[in-house]
Amino acid sequence: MSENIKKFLYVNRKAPYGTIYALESLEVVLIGAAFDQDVSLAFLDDGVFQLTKGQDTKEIGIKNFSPTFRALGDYEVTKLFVEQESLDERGLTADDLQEIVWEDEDDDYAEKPSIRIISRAEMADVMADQDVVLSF
Amino acid sequence: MSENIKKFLYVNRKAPYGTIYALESLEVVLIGAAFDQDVSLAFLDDGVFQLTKGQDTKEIGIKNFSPTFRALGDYEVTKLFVEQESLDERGLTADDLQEIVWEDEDDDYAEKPSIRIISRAEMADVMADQDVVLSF
Amino acid sequence: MGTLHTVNKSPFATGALLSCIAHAKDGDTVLMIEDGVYGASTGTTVSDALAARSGAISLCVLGPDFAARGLDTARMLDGITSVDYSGFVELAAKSDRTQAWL
Amino acid sequence: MGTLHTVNKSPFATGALLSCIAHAKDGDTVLMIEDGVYGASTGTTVSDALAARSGAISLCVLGPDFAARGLDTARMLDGITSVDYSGFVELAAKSDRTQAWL
Amino acid sequence: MKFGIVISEGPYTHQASDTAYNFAKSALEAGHEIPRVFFYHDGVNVGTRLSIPPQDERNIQQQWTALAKDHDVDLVICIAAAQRRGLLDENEATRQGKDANNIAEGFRISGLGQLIEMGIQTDRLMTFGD
Amino acid sequence: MKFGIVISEGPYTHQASDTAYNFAKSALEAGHEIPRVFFYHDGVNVGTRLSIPPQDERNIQQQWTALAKDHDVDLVICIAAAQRRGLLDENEATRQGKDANNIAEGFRISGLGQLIEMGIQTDRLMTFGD
Repeated sequence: MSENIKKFLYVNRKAPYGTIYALESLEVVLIGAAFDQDVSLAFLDDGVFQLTKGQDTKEIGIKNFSPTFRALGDYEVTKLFVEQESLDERGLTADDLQEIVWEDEDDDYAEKPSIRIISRAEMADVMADQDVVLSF
Repeated sequence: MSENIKKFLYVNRKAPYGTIYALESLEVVLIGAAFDQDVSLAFLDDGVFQLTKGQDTKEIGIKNFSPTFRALGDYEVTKLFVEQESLDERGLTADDLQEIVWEDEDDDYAEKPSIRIISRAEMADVMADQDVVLSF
Repeated sequence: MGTLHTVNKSPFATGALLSCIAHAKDGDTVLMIEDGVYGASTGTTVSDALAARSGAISLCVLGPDFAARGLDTARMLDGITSVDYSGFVELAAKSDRTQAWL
Repeated sequence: MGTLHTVNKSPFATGALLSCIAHAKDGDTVLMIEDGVYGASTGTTVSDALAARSGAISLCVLGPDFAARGLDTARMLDGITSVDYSGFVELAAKSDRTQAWL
Repeated sequence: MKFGIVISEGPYTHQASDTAYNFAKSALEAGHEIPRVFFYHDGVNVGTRLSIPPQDERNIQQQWTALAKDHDVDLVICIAAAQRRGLLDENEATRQGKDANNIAEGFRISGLGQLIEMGIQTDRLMTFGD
Repeated sequence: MKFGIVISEGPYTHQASDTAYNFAKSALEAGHEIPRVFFYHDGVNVGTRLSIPPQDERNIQQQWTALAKDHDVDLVICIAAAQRRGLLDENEATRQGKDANNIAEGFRISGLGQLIEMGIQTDRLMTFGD
């Protein structure tokens, strides 16, 4: 069985709303969750902007899809790697991001954070540890 | 009559072939020439790559449209402003660009160069001297 | 009233904003729209470059785009004016010309 | 054989090439394609950054794209290998995975 | 004041057509005129009637069709850009031997001269693109 | 070796579909297999049969249709992306009450699961986009 499980990495390097890539990336992640692969998401460069909290798109007339990230835990998508250097360059800290959690059923359904802030070097390691890399 | 003549500037900041903007910008210039306005073209940032000589697109399967720049003189489009700093940053010199000339009918049809290499500050002056700026 | 320049790209993704402020004349207005609004925050790799031109050129941000991206108004660079779509129209109307930095 | 990274944007327009070489591991291959080939020349604002990683990572350029853009082979950075589409296929086949820096 | 608007990117993929729409609406509310909107490059794809966005998203084509109807805006799709990208009206489809067309109500297909003319006849030209 | 290919940008506007085509042709000539090409984002627009490029330019849709026919490549257009952008087959058009469709021969519309499946079943995934 495990031979059929591949490591999938979704790489997000673009900001939301200005272009549709962030939204359509998330749509792939949601569909892909049904395939029981080993899924990770990477947020680096402008991709880190996808996770900011307090997004309010009412006045631009485009649907706010950022709440969907908080539902990823229900789809067993629990590894969201965010690059520290990308945050730094953009004047952001971890506190500027949404809180995203998942319930660990092996640990009495304890809520655990999905966002893991890692260094650029660690991001390179995550990328080098995949079978399939999908870029958006 | 001259009241109806506007200064049009076509701003080219993108490289050719990777995207279609350079080609479709040129198509506007050719059609626009029929309107007898005061036309200038600006090439800055990656737009300077549009004018390189020796483009050979055979293997990528896309039509080489760079010869069309040499026909602009026939359409009385004779002012092609190219930014020196943009060339420098890209390791280019004026020698890397096509020779583009126009015939000055007021000067016994003498061939004169259409490309005018100017500084960034001069480019800012050219931009500030227009009625209509079309960006590609 | 000079030129109204619009920039719709993140300054961390493309060079459009930096090229724009390098070409804008004193007295011009630069309006950051869409992903361009990411340029309006303090503490980023481009905020010094922007601050250096602030005053000489009038820096504005499209508020609806800023809000959409969850950015913190408290951390907007000093001297940047936030406008809504009506304000965008007014800026365009009172300028001599507009130039989009695509 | 590591990862084959592809970069299709001009390094003077977007940060993709610099981000790619900052994330590529030693032994990986970076192939510049489409407008990415502009990164392969000497004497530019990015050539030092590329030269610094050359050797540790294998730098390649898609020859058909380089020729299309009228670039001068004589001024290609030292250590860059030019491949055609067949060579591109071979690079992908012998790598462990591919990653596109869009 | 008369504003001319150029839209250079397709709907949903880029925010350009949304920003242009919000700008146009505000300009008209403020009493300005928008005689024409010119769709170029991938912007021509705004004018397809075959688009079916998710029900909880805006329908960009319908927004423009309604705005044009209410305020008599001339929505012009560039013919050369449209042909490359497969955006046709009935005449073009017939002329080119295609068995279908996809242009939406309120849009028309015409030449690039309409863009230059718009630049000449309006007071300000706004470009929304990528 | 099996290659899966993702095309994320539309024809003519971006070089992505051209580079993907040249890659695919070379891979097939070298004896590799390309079981599927998945068209996502604006890439879905490659699959319209209404495109009319200038006569001295390549016809990108026809290139793919021919390649698929000669080498049995499955050309899959993402349904969600296609609906937003107005790319429909006959079934979708009927189901959605649209009076026309524009899909080209050799392409089919299906779900995003086909992309994941391609990632699982091929040895290398190539993405061509913007």
